[in-house]
Amino acid sequence: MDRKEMMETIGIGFEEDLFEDVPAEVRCHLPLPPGMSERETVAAVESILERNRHMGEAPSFLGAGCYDHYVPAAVDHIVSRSEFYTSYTPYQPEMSQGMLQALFEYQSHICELTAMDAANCSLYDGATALGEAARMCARLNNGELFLAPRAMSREKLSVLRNYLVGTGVGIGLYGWDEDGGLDLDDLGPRLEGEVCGVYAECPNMFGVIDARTDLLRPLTEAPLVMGVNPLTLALCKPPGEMGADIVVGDGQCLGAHPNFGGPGLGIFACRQEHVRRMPGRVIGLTEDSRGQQAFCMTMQTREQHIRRGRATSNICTNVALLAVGAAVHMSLLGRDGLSSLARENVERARRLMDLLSELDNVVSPFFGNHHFNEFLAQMPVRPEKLNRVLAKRGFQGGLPMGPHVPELGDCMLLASTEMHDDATQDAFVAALREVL
Amino acid sequence: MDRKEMMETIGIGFEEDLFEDVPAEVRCHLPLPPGMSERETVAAVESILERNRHMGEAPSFLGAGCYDHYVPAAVDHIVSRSEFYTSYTPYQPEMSQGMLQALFEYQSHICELTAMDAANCSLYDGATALGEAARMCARLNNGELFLAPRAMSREKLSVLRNYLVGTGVGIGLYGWDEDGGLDLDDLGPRLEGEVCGVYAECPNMFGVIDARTDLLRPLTEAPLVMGVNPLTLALCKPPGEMGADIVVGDGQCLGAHPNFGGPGLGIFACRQEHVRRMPGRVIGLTEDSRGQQAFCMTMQTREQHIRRGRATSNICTNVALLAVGAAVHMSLLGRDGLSSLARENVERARRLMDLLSELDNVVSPFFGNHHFNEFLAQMPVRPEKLNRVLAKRGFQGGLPMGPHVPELGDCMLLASTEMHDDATQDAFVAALREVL
Amino acid sequence: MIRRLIMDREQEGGAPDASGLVPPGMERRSLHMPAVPEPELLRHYIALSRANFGTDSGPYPLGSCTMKHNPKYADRLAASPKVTRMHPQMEDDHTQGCLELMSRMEAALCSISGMDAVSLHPAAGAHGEYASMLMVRAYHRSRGEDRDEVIVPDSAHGTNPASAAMAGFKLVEIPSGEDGLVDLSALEAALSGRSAAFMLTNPNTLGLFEKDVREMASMVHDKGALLYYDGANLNAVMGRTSPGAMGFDIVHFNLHKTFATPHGGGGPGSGPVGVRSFLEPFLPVPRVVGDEGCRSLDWSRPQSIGKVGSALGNFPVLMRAYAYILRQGGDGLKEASARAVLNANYLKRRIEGHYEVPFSDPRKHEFVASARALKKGKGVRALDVAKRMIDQGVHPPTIYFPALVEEALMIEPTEDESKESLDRIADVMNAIAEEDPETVLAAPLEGPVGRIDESKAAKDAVLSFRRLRALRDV
Amino acid sequence: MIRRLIMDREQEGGAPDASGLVPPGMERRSLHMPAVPEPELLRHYIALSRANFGTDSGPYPLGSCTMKHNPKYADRLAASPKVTRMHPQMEDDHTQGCLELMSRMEAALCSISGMDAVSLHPAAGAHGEYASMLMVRAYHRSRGEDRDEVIVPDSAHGTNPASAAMAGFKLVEIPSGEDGLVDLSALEAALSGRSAAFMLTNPNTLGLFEKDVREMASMVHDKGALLYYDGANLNAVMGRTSPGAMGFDIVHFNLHKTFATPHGGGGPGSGPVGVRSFLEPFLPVPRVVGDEGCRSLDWSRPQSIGKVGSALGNFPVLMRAYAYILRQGGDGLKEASARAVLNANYLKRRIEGHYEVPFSDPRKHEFVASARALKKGKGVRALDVAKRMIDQGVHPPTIYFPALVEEALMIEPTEDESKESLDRIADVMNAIAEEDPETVLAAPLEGPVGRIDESKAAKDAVLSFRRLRALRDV
Ligand SMILES: Cc1ncc(COP(=O)(O)O)c(C=O)c1O
Ligand SMILES: Cc1ncc(COP(=O)(O)O)c(C=O)c1O
Repeated sequence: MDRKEMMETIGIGFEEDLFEDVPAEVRCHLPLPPGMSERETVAAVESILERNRHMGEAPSFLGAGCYDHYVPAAVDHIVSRSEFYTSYTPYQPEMSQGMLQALFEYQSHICELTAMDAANCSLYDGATALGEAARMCARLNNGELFLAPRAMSREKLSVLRNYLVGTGVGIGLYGWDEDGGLDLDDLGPRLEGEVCGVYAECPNMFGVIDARTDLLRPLTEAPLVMGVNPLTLALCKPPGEMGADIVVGDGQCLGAHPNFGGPGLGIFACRQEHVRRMPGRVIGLTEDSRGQQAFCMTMQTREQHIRRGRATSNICTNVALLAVGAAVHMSLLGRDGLSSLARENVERARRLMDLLSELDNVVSPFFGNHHFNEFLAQMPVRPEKLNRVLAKRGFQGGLPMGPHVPELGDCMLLASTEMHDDATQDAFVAALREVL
Repeated sequence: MDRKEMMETIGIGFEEDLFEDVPAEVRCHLPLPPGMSERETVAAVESILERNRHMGEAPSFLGAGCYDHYVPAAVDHIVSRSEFYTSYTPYQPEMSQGMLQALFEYQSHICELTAMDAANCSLYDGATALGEAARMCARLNNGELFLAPRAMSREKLSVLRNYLVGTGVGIGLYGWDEDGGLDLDDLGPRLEGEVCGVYAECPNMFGVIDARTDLLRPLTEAPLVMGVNPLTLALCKPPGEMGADIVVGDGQCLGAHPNFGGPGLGIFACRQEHVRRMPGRVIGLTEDSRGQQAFCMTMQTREQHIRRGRATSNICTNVALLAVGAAVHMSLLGRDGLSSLARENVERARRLMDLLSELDNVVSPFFGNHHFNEFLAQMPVRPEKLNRVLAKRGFQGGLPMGPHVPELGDCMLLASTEMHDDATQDAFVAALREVL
Repeated sequence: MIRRLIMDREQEGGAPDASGLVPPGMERRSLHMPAVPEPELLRHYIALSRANFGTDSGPYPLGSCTMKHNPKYADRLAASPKVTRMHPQMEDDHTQGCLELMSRMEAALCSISGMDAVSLHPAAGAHGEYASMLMVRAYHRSRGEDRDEVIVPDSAHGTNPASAAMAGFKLVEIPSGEDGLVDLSALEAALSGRSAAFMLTNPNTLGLFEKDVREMASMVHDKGALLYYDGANLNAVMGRTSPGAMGFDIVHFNLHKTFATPHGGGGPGSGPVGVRSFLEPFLPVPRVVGDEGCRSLDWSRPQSIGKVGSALGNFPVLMRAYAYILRQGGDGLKEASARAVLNANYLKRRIEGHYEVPFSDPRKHEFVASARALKKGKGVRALDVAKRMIDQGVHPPTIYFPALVEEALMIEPTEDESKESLDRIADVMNAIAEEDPETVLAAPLEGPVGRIDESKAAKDAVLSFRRLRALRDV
Repeated sequence: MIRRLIMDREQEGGAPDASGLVPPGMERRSLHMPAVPEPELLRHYIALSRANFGTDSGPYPLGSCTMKHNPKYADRLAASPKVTRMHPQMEDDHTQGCLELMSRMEAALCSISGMDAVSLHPAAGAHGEYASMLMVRAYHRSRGEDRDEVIVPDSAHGTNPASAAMAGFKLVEIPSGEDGLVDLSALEAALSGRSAAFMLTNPNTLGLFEKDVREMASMVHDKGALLYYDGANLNAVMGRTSPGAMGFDIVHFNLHKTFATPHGGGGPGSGPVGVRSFLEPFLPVPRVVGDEGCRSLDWSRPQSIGKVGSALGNFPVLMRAYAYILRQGGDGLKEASARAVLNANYLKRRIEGHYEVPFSDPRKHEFVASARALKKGKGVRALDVAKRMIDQGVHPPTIYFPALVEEALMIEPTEDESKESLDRIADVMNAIAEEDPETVLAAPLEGPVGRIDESKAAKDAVLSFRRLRALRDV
């Protein structure tokens, strides 16, 4: 009925007339089955998902950048508010003060955690945040090489390489020491070269809280990029106090579910002097015509929709909703909640390493150092094989290091969080004892 | 900190001072364990619930007033809106227009479905709605007996008895005919007596869409109460066109989950002339001081908070949120969606009765009549025993009739809805074939 | 109205096609029920939700109603198919989770109340009262006594007399004393061999603790009657005293008050009842029996009153309340009560310069202020104060209840309000007391609707679109 | 601001206790992060949500952004632990559900786009563009060619040139013809042996279908370059044509546009890429391989560009989009496109009495109007029109893009708006065109905030409370 009236208004007789500009030679059909009811759709998707075994069904000791933490129900409640999740990027600030303030709060929380002045309101994930940081170093500084730890996941290293493709900057990898911290003897001489930027992680890929990151600043004038786990920062000296120029990390651990790895929450913070070279969207404080404090997206001239080919990044859609979730999470926990959660994670990992160290043929932890919630353990069998055996017993073991750091191919990166109780850890170690 | 300031303002030194009026002889301790974190709480409750086997895990053929229908996600979304579910009864209409309008829409939908003029905004469930209807008959009419079908669940009959306790009215039960419809030969003579009200159901307890309810009105001048399944009304002549004075039923099938039986949604509708004798809260249309149409609770002088001991009912808290859900459900489906859902239910039940009729020793359906989504089948073994065997095979059989209508103790009331696909029905019948 | 009514839309012609599906002649011929596509539907109901105020929106100090925060972990639990897709008549094999939870919940409520047995069946407080009155009746009858009177104080909540009357009892109302408490001599005078029960709320609806409760218990018991506890105000005293310790025989709980379950804009709630062991045989059937892992439902209770509703209780509400009890623990519940009382006394102190608050300190979880002076002085009634509060985004208190305080404003902030929030409530109320009366009388001034004409609604009695259409057509 | 910042609260003294947990000297000494109790927290963030506008709030015809309704069944599915509690590095035994869904989703996107292979990895459209540019580079290198130019029309979305530049390409921008379409001679002139790819959006950002697309494809391919499809506008043509049928080699999809997944106030989105078979070796690793029931992840693709993000894609977004595709089916997707186009053309017709709408009919899913005449006539710019629309509860269109239309208002109503809603948008826009300029220039007048000073924000660059505090302390 409506449709007919609309066609009359437009002045067409058939809907097809609206497609007269699509030439015959490009016409084609859509070879998909007919639609389903809502009920059938839900049943069909559920029957596929049914084949998964999730971490509640098969306890998992995987971490490596994606962690199984408890997500407070309040966080899910807020990010499920229709007004938030059905909105677009807040191009019209007068209609989007809620999202803008929530994102400003996120930026503020990230700045407090990292002790930096400025943060953007998210990038895709921790790996692309590192990529963007490296690209920003290339904007801030000359130099041929971006120095990064060799102890990096193949995923992160590959992303870093891909993000540097257009800059002409290469990657130099430095090693680790016998305690799993960064190897200053290896790094030192490299710093003599034409360095574009230096990247160091704490905790690093081995889960080590690396005190040596605090020694870096005096060693170089190149921009210093620090990679963090934001939860660790509730206990640890922040990068801002260690002289970092840029801080990156993944904030999935702040109130987002693992979700098969994506979306992550790319954290990106920097010093005030660098803000105009930052990638990504930023929310700034300002005023409205009535003199009230208000928020809007700002410094958009850095961005692709204004600066196009000369933008600081191509990013447009980011992961704002996860940033809102992180803001809620941090506001709910606060300093004390966050630090006791962090403590619990350290203690969980410690307990697991202690249990494993009792197994004759396992070296746990492989590195004698402070760990956050994960650590390497050396196994008497190939970790890949071990994981297959454990899967049959209803467990998901840790990450085999081989594909990432081949010389540690007999090691597994095991993570434990507050989601593991003693019984779960004990059962896992018992299963390991049986199969090793 | 705040606490200290507050105590100073009050002028007390210790929190305990606020309890000085609680005499020592009534003091006691609370013998409960200490609290838990949110995460622990969720895990603890989940580990209890884990022991359930729900209808998705063990397909169920139970109905009898509580049905497994698909709940559109939009319904859950709306009733999860914080503004709705964290509010109280809308005592302050200016602050609660949203809830009031939603409830008015619910009342309107119910009136359309039943073809009645007025509905209240919910009672606890279908059984108490019947109880209240019987009590209302006692207000509208003299007479010693409230006539009701003997084919009623023990639950409903017991509630009815309990709700008539204070009125002095007794219950007269009439029988059913060989086709499962109401027995006019039995009912007719009873109508000669001092009848306070008459109750008839369509569909009745046997799932029969009973054409004979349409013959009742000319037979009596006593108030006529009709019990309905609101979903059936999308196909069936409404009580308002059959001369009903009061309509009751349970609206759980309109967008509420089974939830182990409660909350139900007590539907209560009546003719305009009776509105001031109704139980429960009602929302009325009115105007605000600016002349805009608006809503408020109305005719509160019938209610306990004003009329106290002489109120039409003691009900205070009802099930408003389910009424909102039902309004959303009916608005989403509309006439065509609701009637095709109803059709699907008729067809599901038909298919199941046909499949069962192929089993040698099963009489299915037991009554040759039109059924909605449930029907009786006569079994060669005691239904109670059969259900135990079926449970071991991962099925939940139908409702054994014995406890409700002893002479049908070899029958089972089996329900099927759109949630059963062919494969589920087939598997159930195959399991039956094996065990019978 | 906020948005045009859904019913007020056009619908394409046609009737449901029922042929062959229902007996001939029983086909539905027409049904006015327009379908709304999901995008529009969502906008409509979300807009309605936005025109509604809940505890998640702001302060909601509605006395007697205990509008606590509804914690969100409970929503997560309630969404599980292990809750939603359970049928009450399933085989015990399938329902061990539900039965276990109910059994533990009964035990927890026994601990909290000091009672010996609990039934979770009643769907709300008033429903619990009614179940209890049926038990009172059955109990006396079982002893061959036909007691037909129930005594209630004039400060009782309306459901108390309504429930007793519904169960066929004659009401004997006793006036409160000067101090707002039960007048023992009035009680004495009311008690007789016809007395079936005395219904008491403690702390009472004025927020005052009935300190003579043990004495009243003796008086009532001496006369062979039962003492009934309206548990709506239990939030005041957890961990300090209990109905059991006070000498009550029957108690109802309001899980949607004391135990933080949502009130849903009117319900569903849950109103379990607890009794001393001598009354256990009368509790509704079926009862959850058996040990962990092999629980079942027992119907064979010959003295039981039977059923008060079709279900075994509002399970998701029970589950939410149980989760809340676990989360708080004994200490947490005690602390919740302490903080609720602190908040009420603080707020009382903050407003008593501007409003009379009759009766003496301390209060428990709520208090009743009076706008009597305002009314006398400037013609501003409790109702007007309430409407003006709406403009400030604070939900008004309960008004005109209990009736023994003139122009009553019954205020219950609960333990969840921060000092900042309490100060805001106080500032708002105090400012209104000082405001010019014209403004207050015209309130609400902000917001989408002005003051609503409740008497027109009652006069017109338009309760459905169907009725509205009929009137339009005239 | 809508509510005081959380950070702007006091916090009790003290530092996190990190002793023994981190290496000596690495302990955190202070952290300003006030904890907010859940009741207050909820009120705070719910109040913020209420100060935000989404498609569930009202019409959101934001051109290029395709603000479709986000169906709620997808939320239900996404809440399952079978989604939320999956780790990307689990053994295949545990992840068959995820892998199966991804495999089916790849197949569905192949069907829709007419491409031979799809990677679901990219996290958004721009990310898909970047992955594609890396593949373009890798492809040419694999053939020993070092092509360094990418051609984009001036009407292209900003991410196109940005992505190409980020991948190290030189940009060659070609102006649009008089008719708003690619000028074939300009393209011819731009193409050379250095051309790596031509990036095209079809329908383009003016909502016009590039009818010469097949000819462009030949021209591009003749020069050995690749033709890239920006799929942001795919919602216009599903079931009528496909990038494959049009001759494209690479395409990115925006699942958060065409496939109804929520945009989340900025993201997460999802930007899968599809390619013809000769480009498949270059797709990101790992690839989902194997048959139903024994799917796994394959990393051994020597020519692959590697990874563009750490994940295998934004799984919940993929899952939502897959559910949407199932629900709609082929016919439903075609109908969605048809209705989107009908809606755009209707709305265009309804406003063109008040706004110029350059270029010829028909439009596809969106169109670009101009406020040029208004600006000349009364000094009312596109920006002012937008701000005044806010007062009427309609989200403004995209403004000042594409740049080749002066004072551009880029309008995309999507298929979800009813005629009633389109009429409302039109009425609002038309009324603004007739309104007195002072009112329009002063807008927004209603609502909690007035017009916001964006240049002050840029000047001050206060991006955190920390910075604000530092400035306050000065
Ligand atoms: C003191 C008191 N008793 C009883 C009730 C009745 O409880 P319900 O509303 O759950 O039926 C209430 C409810 O407001 C109450 O405040
Ligand atoms: C035409 C066009 N291309 C590309 C993009 C970039 O997509 P995304 O925001 O998903 O990165 C957009 C987004 O607005 C767009 O409209």
